Formats: sequence, structure tokens, C-alpha cells
Amino acid sequence: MNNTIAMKRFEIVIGIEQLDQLMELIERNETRGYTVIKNVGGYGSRGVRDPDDVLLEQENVMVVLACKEDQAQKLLNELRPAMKKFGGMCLVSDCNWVEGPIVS
Amino acid sequence: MNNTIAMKRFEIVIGIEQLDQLMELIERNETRGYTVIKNVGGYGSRGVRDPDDVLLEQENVMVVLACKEDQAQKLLNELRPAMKKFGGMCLVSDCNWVEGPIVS
Amino acid sequence: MNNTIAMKRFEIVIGIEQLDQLMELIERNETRGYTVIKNVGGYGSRGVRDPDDVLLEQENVMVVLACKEDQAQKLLNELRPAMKKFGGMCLVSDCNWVEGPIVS
Amino acid sequence: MTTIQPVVLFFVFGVLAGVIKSDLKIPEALYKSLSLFLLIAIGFKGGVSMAKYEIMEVLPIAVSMVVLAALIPLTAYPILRFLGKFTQADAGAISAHYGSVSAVTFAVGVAFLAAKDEYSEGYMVLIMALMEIPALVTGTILARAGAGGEKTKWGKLMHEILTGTSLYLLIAGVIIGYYAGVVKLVSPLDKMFMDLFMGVLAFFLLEMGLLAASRLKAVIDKGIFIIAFGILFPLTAGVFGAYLGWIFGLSEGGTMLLAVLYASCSYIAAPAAMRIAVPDADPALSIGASLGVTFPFNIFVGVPIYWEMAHWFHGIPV
Amino acid sequence: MTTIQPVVLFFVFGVLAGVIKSDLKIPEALYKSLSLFLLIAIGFKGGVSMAKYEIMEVLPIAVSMVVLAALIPLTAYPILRFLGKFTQADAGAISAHYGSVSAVTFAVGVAFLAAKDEYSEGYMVLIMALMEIPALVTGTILARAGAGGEKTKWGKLMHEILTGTSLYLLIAGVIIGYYAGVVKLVSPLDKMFMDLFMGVLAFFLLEMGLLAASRLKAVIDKGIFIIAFGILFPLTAGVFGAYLGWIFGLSEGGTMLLAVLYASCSYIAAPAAMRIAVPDADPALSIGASLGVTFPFNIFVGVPIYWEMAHWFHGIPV
Amino acid sequence: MTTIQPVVLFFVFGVLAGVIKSDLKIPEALYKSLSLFLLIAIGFKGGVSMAKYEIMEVLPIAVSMVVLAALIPLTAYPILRFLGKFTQADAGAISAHYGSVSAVTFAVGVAFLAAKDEYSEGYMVLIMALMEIPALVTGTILARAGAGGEKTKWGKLMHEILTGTSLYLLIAGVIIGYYAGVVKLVSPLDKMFMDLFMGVLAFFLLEMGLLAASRLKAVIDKGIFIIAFGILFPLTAGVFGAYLGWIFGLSEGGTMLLAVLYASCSYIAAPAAMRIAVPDADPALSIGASLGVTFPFNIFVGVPIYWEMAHWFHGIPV
Ligand SMILES: Nc1ncnc2c1ncn2[C@@H]1O[C@H](COP(=O)(O)O)[C@@H](O)[C@H]1O
Ligand SMILES: Nc1ncnc2c1ncn2[C@@H]1O[C@H](COP(=O)(O)O)[C@@H](O)[C@H]1O
Ligand SMILES: Nc1ncnc2c1ncn2[C@@H]1O[C@H](COP(=O)(O)O)[C@@H](O)[C@H]1O
Ligand code: NA
Ligand code: NA
Ligand code: NA
Repeated sequence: MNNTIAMKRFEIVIGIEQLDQLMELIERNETRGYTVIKNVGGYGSRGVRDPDDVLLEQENVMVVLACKEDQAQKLLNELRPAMKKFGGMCLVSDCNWVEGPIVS
Repeated sequence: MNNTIAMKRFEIVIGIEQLDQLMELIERNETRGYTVIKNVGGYGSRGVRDPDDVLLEQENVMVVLACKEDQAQKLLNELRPAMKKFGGMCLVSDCNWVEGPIVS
Repeated sequence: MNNTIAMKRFEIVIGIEQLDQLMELIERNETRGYTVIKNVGGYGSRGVRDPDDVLLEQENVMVVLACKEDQAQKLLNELRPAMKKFGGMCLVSDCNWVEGPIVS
Repeated sequence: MTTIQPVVLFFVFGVLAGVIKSDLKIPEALYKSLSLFLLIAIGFKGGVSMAKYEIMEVLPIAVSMVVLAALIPLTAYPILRFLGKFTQADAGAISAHYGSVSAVTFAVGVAFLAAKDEYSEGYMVLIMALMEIPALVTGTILARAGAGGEKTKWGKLMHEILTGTSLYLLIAGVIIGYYAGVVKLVSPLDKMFMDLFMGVLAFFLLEMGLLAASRLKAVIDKGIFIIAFGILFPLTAGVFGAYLGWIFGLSEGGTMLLAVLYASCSYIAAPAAMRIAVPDADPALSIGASLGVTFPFNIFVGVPIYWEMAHWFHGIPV
Repeated sequence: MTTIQPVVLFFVFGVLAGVIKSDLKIPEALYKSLSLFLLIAIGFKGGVSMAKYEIMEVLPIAVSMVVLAALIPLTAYPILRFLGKFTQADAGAISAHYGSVSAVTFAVGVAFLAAKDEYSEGYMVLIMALMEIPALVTGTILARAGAGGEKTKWGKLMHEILTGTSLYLLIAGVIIGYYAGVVKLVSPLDKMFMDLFMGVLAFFLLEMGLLAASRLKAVIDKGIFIIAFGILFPLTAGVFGAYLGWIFGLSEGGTMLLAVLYASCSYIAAPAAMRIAVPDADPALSIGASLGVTFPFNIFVGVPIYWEMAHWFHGIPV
Repeated sequence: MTTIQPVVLFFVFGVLAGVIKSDLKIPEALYKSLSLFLLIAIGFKGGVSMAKYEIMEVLPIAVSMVVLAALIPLTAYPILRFLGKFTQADAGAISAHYGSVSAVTFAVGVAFLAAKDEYSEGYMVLIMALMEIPALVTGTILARAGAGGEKTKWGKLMHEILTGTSLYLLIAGVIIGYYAGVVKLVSPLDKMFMDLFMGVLAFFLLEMGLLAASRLKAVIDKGIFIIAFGILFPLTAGVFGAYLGWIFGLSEGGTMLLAVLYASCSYIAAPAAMRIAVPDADPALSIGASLGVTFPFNIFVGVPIYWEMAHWFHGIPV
């Protein structure tokens, strides 16, 4: 597409109890932004996790993060060992960042 | 990207009243995981659906699911007729699953 | 994948105070659908935005929108200047729309 | 002249906030909590006062009135279908809404009687709870009879009607209140369910006002017919209710409450049931008429009129 | 025979709603708000009545009873591990739940005494608050001792126990109530924390019923052992509690409340602590037993029995 | 010496919970519901007692005090800009916060008077509601005058100020309370809005404590100036308010409440308005000062001092 920058899109889902650690890792890598969706449920190796269950309190969070390719590889290197510990899922895919025109 | 596995990413948005049926379909296909975001709104062939409208109660859910290519085709075959009944949207795209190192 | 239509997927994150303007822009382009996730947080050029902070009230929304390629370019042309004003993020990527069989 | 009750001013301020686009918002969890409270409290109150009757004495009257309530959608349907030119689905769904009842309108009626220190029969609550059933079933039959398309999900519909939050909590409240009345242990629960009733109603009416304001456009779009129907139909149903109340020998207060029940229409239980039974009906239409026209008409103008009706019938020498 | 209190019927209707799959739902924010209310109100009430004692007089008794409560998980563990064939983690975690207490069961006990106009010592609340500590610590040790895997996060666990919402709000309530009692400014706060107590409990029990219904499957899957344990163990612990209460010279009401504390088990604070301390235990198991079996047993059958126990011990000539 | 009121201890336990990182959390819906309650209740209470005055007698005094309140941001601005070295935007925004008022601080003042059985004028509530307007407008002018960048959205700002939840609900409460007072139908509503006031305030203060604790870092980062300003400025504004109250012939209680209004500062309405009017100001700064320093200072130390001020002025022989 015209006027867009090729980037990598990370989509991470982990338990909310690990969000602080993930945030720290992301901040350490000086990314320019990320988006956090809380109150997420799902199913994985630890079974069903339902944020609406008031007694079990098993909430997931989804973090979406777009960054340039070079930074992506760096981030990936740090994320790999961390994901092993966190469980959950981390997907990487290609995307294009839509930037406003230089002269606004 | 290095150290990642090529996979397919499904992104499904349907009315919450159909979530049970979708979950059943997904479980029948023995996928290794999925993620559910509730309280989602949107617009489609049935018009606007706003989860904040306390009287109309039209809530959507988004389900994100990553799986290997072979399983993806199987799932797709089941999803196609179901989506016809559900309405909503089902997108498939390529992604890479970030796996932790074999030796942790 | 078989039986799918190649489409573009837009993923937009902006402050909720700009959602009305974005909706207007999208409706003006006569897209056939979109999905809205509210209560989203994140970090960007304006710093941290946390929807759980009851005093600051800085909520983001995520809008996901799938459309055909030709419409995508038209939408993109309108989105570019708007995103400059909104801030936030707008990603475009390739995806396949899963359609039900013609004869149901 | 009757004084307007302070509590209904909350509805006015809710509407006004919507009209001037105030950022006032009632959290969804509060709205839902308040409506649980009102249902339980209305049931509880009724149950406590029912403890003073013999159940077997009450049942035949209650059942008759509930069954007769099926006449309301049967009357509304042809008006909507042939005068109003609504589709079969919409005419049926709106009929179901008007045959059904509004617990909050009932509560405003109860508050009206309380301010006048007027007696009413406790089992009116039971009638309210049960009236949903024939109304929703009749409405659904009208909406679907002879229509093609998907088959009506009768099983799912009956489950929704019989286990839906409104009916369930009203009945639960009645039973618990009845039991508390019988074993004479009402007192620590009434601090919540009776003393706070008016305050909770105030908050709820504020939200109803906000909701009504957000429905105004849908009503205006549909024009004069829906407004006329939303006012004249409940008046007629009210006369019918008042007449029945008088015939069956209810007190003046009870007669008025029966008129209120017949005249009021649903905007919570009926939409939920119609979503399942008549999915091709447009909910904006029925909720718009019910909440945007009839509800405000009833709480401001209707309730005092139904009182006058009850009074008038009871003045007829027998 | 003792009359069943009306308030516990709310639990029955909660369970029933779950069983018949009613769409009744308590908003999560309401559930959490009510539980904050109950904790503060229980603490406040206890604190106000503690203002009448010398603190120093109370402390040794309270501390003894808390320490002795560590015997509960120590007794439960071998039964679960060797008779019940649970894993070490599960046996330890369930033990911790049964050593710990349920504030709502306690509240039902207090309401039972109130209906009988029976006195009880205000500082029972303090005992309740403190009983969590030895129970959760002992349970964790049992679950982890000698087990491999990740190291126990003692720091994190102690932080969770000591600053967890339950303990924190109970203690805060006790202190504020005590202070209000001493400076004689109880009155504007008691309109909330005392007058509304029963009504809030009613709503909370409704939700507990819904939650219990959703756990029934987990309990039934595990079969007869968990049901037997969930009934017999609290009865035994109750006897122990009643005995101690009598030995330490508590009033009949206080003796009964101590039996309730020993017999009741946690489904909020303990799960939160076990998630951190024994992550490999299955929470569905411990919550299922606690909420699906023991909680309903206690509020319907247990509480009157613990009262009889207290009565019986106090009848022994010394 | 004045006794500290039990209700403010809830604030202390809120702060403490934040500091020791307890997992205590007040659901957002509860926080928002409580703040709706407090606004309506404060307005209602004031309206009920205003029903005893001639409106026309009250208005000139009220308007004068509201207009004079514009002096507060005009005084605060140069101090912040030139002594505190804040940017124009921040200095203007903080001025607007301090010119504006805190309904909860006012409520603590009212509770203080209630505990002492002291009379105060009911229309103080009206003054509180109206004081937002000149404060926010003046603050915005100060923040934007001569500054480049985007044009001030005056239309949007005035809409936000005039229809914002705080002002709207206070005024709605006043009108409904006034009407209820006039038609003498206060009684079923006061069970909610008057009896529960203190209990609701308790919960709200608990949350305020949690919020204040989460702002402490921002305050400490900014250092000694913001702390000094947050204490000394309200004291000065308080003297000014007490002086005006005395000059205008208010009762001692009314004089004290006017001092409280002048001294208190906003952390809900002002942030909302400044987000629109001065988006380049840092909200962490103004909320940090307002909630992290001035609010706790006022409820613990300020309120008794403002009472002494009122007392002192009223002791001056005229
Ligand atoms: N294949 C997958 N697709 C989508 N989401 C997943 C997948 N695997 C795991 N997740 C999400 O990650 C969460 C934690 O996974 P786990 O640690 O494996 O239990 C799950 O509850 C899901 O929300
Ligand atoms: N083209 C689209 N892009 C994104 N979301 C869509 C699209 N079409 C439908 N949806 C979502 O699917 C929901 C149900 O769609 P429908 O059944 O067509 O009304 C909508 O409310 C949207 O949230
Ligand atoms: N690179 C990024 N990746 C993901 N989300 C982003 C990114 N940049 C911005 N955002 C989102 O957009 C919101 C607004 O961004 P901004 O206007 O730059 O503060 C942020 O709070 C994030 O939720
Ligand atoms: Na009706
Ligand atoms: Na126990
Ligand atoms: Na001020």
C-alpha cells in the first residue's frame, strides 16, 4: 500500500499476573508504543481461563505492539525466553503502519 | 523471523448468543488454544450492535485462534458453513508463533 | 486458503474522544462492517493511557475493519490525514475473509 | 388536583440530561443492580402483605385477571397491523410489550398510594409477575402465525419467559416475603427492601430518563401514530383494568393498581423474550413506544387518571 | 426446632436459578461491592462492641484460639491425603481452605443469634480476621513440604495473607468501629453498616447460590468422598470450637460463633492465597468442596447444630 | 481539641492500603455510583433546607460569593507561574482546580457540623454548585491568554462546565429537594439520601485514600513547592472565605462551610474541564496537588481550623 511503513505486529496473550513483567521487558526495549486489552478469557495449556469467574480470578490480557523490523528482532530475542516462562501466546506478523502526510 | 513457527491466525467476530455453538465447534476440532474478548461492539449486516445499550443487549465477541496450517484447513471447512449461520466475520491470515528455546 | 476472499484488515487504536469522528469517516466510506473494542489502554506519544484510572479517564478504543482491496485504498486516503490529527495507530495487513458456501 | 411526587422528577432530570447532552452516565452495573433490587423489593413487599391472606382465597381472582390480560395484545394487534401498517412481526412484538407490564410504573403507582395512605391488596404483585406469561405467548402467536421463515423456538421462549430475571425475582421475592411474614422475621430485611425503596426508585428513574431520551429519535421518526397509540392504548387498557378490578371487588387502591398493570408496558422482559421469539421485529420500535411514550405518560399523567378511574367505578352504586 | 431464617432462602433461590438456567446474573461489580460492605460491616460491628472491653483482657484469649486453629488443617490434611487420595498439593490447599473461615457463614451465625436475642462477644470478629494466618501458613507448609518444583514464594504469600482484602478490611472495620465506639460517634455510620447488614447479606447469598450451583458439577465429579468430608469435617471442627469456647469461658453465643468459625471454610481469601502459594493445586476442587458442600451445609444445618453444641457444653455442670 | 471523626479514618485506611500494596480495590462502577449518590444527596439535603427560605432573599448573597470566588484562581496563578515556575498551561489549570470545589471536602465539613449539632445555611450547596463556573472560566483564560497553539474550545468548555455531571446533579438535587420540601414529601427519599449519607461517604473516602496513595509519587517528584502550596494556599483561601461569610452575615456554621468551599479544590469536575480547555496541561500535576496534598490536609487539619476561623470572626464585636 502507498504511504505506509512495513512493520512487525506482535500479539501477546498472557495471564494478567504477568503483565508487570511483560511491561518491564517492553519498556526496556524502548518501543514507541503498545496497546493493552484487559478482561480477556481463553483456553490454553493451563485450561480454560474465564475473567467473569469471580472466584477463580483467571484473567488474561492481550498486548498488541507494532514496531520496525530491526527492533522487532531485538524484542523477539528477549520475548522468546520470557514467553517460555509466561505461557500463553505470542504471534508475529507483517503489517503496514499508516502515517499521516509529512506536511499536515 | 528466526525461531518461530508459521501458523494461521483466525479472527472471528459473532454475537455472544452464538458463542456456545462456536466454542463447541472449536473444541470438536481439538485446537490447542483460543482467546476470547467479550463486550465488543460493531456494525455489520444486522446494523449497529452496541454492548453498552442496556435495553437492546446486543453484544459481540471476538475470538482469536492460532493453529498449524493443516489443522487450519480442517477448521476452515467446519467454520465456513457455521459462519453462514452465525453472520459476523471470520478472517484468516498468516502469522508466526514465537516459541521459547528448547532448552530453557 | 480455499473459499476465502483476499481482503485488507485495518486495526486502528485512538482515544475514545475521537471515536465519533472516526465512525463518521468510516460511515462516509460505506464500509460493510467494523468491530469496536472499548476500554483499551496503551502507551504512545502521549504517554501511558490507562482506562482503569478513574480520575484521568484516558480510554482508548480499538477498531478492526476488513474490506476489499479497492475500498481499502480509498479508505486509506481518508484515514491518513485523519490519523495525523488523532494520533494513535493504524495498521493495515492482508487477510482472507471466510465466506459461507453459496448454497447453504 | 394531585401533587406530582418528588421521585418522578428524577425521570425529568434524566431526560433533560439526555437532551442537553450532559456527560451524566449511570454505570451499567448500577442500573442492573438497581433493577434486581426493585424486583426483589416489590416481590418481598407484596409477599409480606400476602402473608395476611389465605392463599387459596386469592388464587382464583389472580388467575382470572392474568388470563383476561391476554385480551390486551389481542386488541392491540389489529390496531397496529391495520391502522398503523406495521409488519406482522412488529405488530405482534409491540402487542406483547403492551400486554406485558412495567414493574417501575407499578412501583410509581404504589408510591402514589403510599403518599395518599391508601390500602391495596398485596397480591397485586403476584398478578404482575404472572401477567407476562399470557402477554408474551399471545404476542408471539400473533407475530408468527402463518408467517414463513424459521420455526418459532417455543421451547426456548417458554424457558426465557419462565426463568427470565423479572418473573423469577418477583416470585422469589414474593415467596421469601410471604415466609418472612408468616414466621414474623420481616424486620431486619425491611430496612433494605422497604426503607430504601423510594431512594432506589429515584436512581432508577434517573436512568430511565436517560434511556428514554436516547429513544426519542426513534419515536419521532415513526411519527404521530406511535405517539397517539402510546397514549390512547394504555388509557383504554386502564379503563378495562379498572373495570375488572371493580367487578372482582378489589379495594380502590387495588383497582387502581390493576389499571396500572393493564396500562403499563414492558421494556425489559418483553424485549428479551421477543429477541428470541420474534427476531425479525425491530426492537427500536417497541422499546421506543414503550419507554419513549407510554412510560413517561403513565408515571406523570396516567397514574393520577387511573386513580380517578378507580374512584369513579367505586362510586357506582351497586 | 429452630425456624430457618428468611435471609438464607436467598441462597436457595440463587441455587435454583443456576439449576434451571435462569438468565439471572449478579453484576461482578455488585458482588465485589457487597463483599467489601460485608467485611467492613462485620469488622465495624465487632469493633463497636469491643469498645466495651479492655483490649488487654481480650488479647490472650483471642490469640490462643487463633493459634489452636492451626490444628484444623493439620487434622484435615492426613484425611484428605490418605483417605481421599488427593495429591499433596490438593490436600494441603483444601486443608488451608478448611482451616480458614467464611465471613458470610459467620454473618449467618450472627443473624441467627440476633433473631434469638442472644449475646456474643464482639471480639469474635478479631479472631475471625486472625484465623486466616495460621490456617493458610500451615496449609501451605503441608502442600509444599518436601515437594520439588518451584520454591514456595513465602514473601509473596505472607504479603498476600497480611494485606489481602479480607483480613485488611476486617481489621480496618474493627479499628474504626472501636474508635467510633470509644468517641461515641457510632450513630451516623450504623445506619449503613448495621441497618443494611441483613439486606446486603440477602443479595450476597443470592449470588453465593448462583456460584454454588456453578460448582456442583465439579463436586459431583469427585464423588461421595468430597461430600462426606465437606459435611463431617466441619461438624468435627465445630465440636472442637464449641469445646474451646466453653473451656475459655465464652458466652453461649460466643461459643457457638467459635464453633462456626472452626467449622466454616473459605472460598475467597484462601483461593487467592493458594493461587500464589500452591499454584499446582486445582482450585475447582477446593472451592467446589468449600462452596458447593460445606457452605450450604453450614448455613442450613450447621448453624443450628453449633448452637445446640454450645448449649450442650454450657449445660455441663462445672 | 476536636475529635477526629470516625468517617475520615476510612481515608487513612485507603492510603495505607495503597502504601502497603494491598490488593484492595474499589470497583469502578461502585466509585462512580457513590459519587452520583453524594452529589444528589448533597444537593437534595441543601434543597430541602432551602425550602425554608425565600429564594429571592438568598440569591444576591449566593451570587456575590460565587463571583468573588473568581479571585481565588487569580491569586493562585501568579504564585504558581512565577514562584513555582510552572508553565502557563499548568499554572492556569492548577488555579482552576483550586478555585473550584470538592464536594467530598464539603461533605466532611457538613458531617463535622452535624457532630457538633451546629446550624448552617442550606443554600451553601447552591454556592458550591455555582462556584465551578467562574473558577474554571478564569483558570482557562489564565492558561490560554496570549498562548499560541490550538484555539480554546470555549463552546465545548462551557458545555462541559454547565452540563457536567457534578454541577448538573447538584442542581438537580437542589431542585428536587426544594420541591420535596415545599410539598412536604421529603420523608420516603430521606431514608436513602440523608440516612445513608455518612456510610456512603465512608466508602468514598476509602477509595479517595487509594487514589491519593497512587498520586503520592507524582507529588513527591515535584517536591517541596507543591506540598507547601497545597497546604498554605487553602489556608489563605479559607481565611478569605471565613471573612466573607462573616461580612455577609452567615451563621458560624455557614461561615465555616464557605471557608471550606474557598479552601477546597476539585479533582473530578476540574480535571474533566481542563482536559477539554487546556489539553497541554499535565493532569498528574493538578490532581496530585489537589488529591495528594490539599484534600487530606483539609479533611484532617483544615476543617477544624476553618471552624476556629469562623468562630474567631464571629467573636469580633461589631
Ligand atoms: N493457540 C492459541 N490461540 C489463541 N490464544 C491462545 C492460544 N494458546 C494460548 N492462548 C491464550 O493464552 C492464554 C494462556 O495460555 P496457557 O498459558 O497456554 O494456558 C490462554 O488462556 C489463551 O487466551
Ligand atoms: N467487514 C467487517 N469488518 C469488521 N467487523 C465486521 C465486519 N463485518 C461484520 N463485522 C462484525 O461482526 C458483527 C456481526 O456482523 P453481522 O452479523 O453482519 O451484523 C458486527 O457487529 C461487527 O462487529
Ligand atoms: N506502536 C504502537 N503499537 C501499538 N499500539 C500503539 C502504538 N503506538 C500507539 N499505540 C496506541 O495508540 C494509543 C494512542 O497513541 P498516541 O496518540 O501516540 O499516544 C496508545 O495509547 C496505544 O494504545
Ligand atoms: Na400492560
Ligand atoms: Na474453619
Ligand atoms: Na476552592
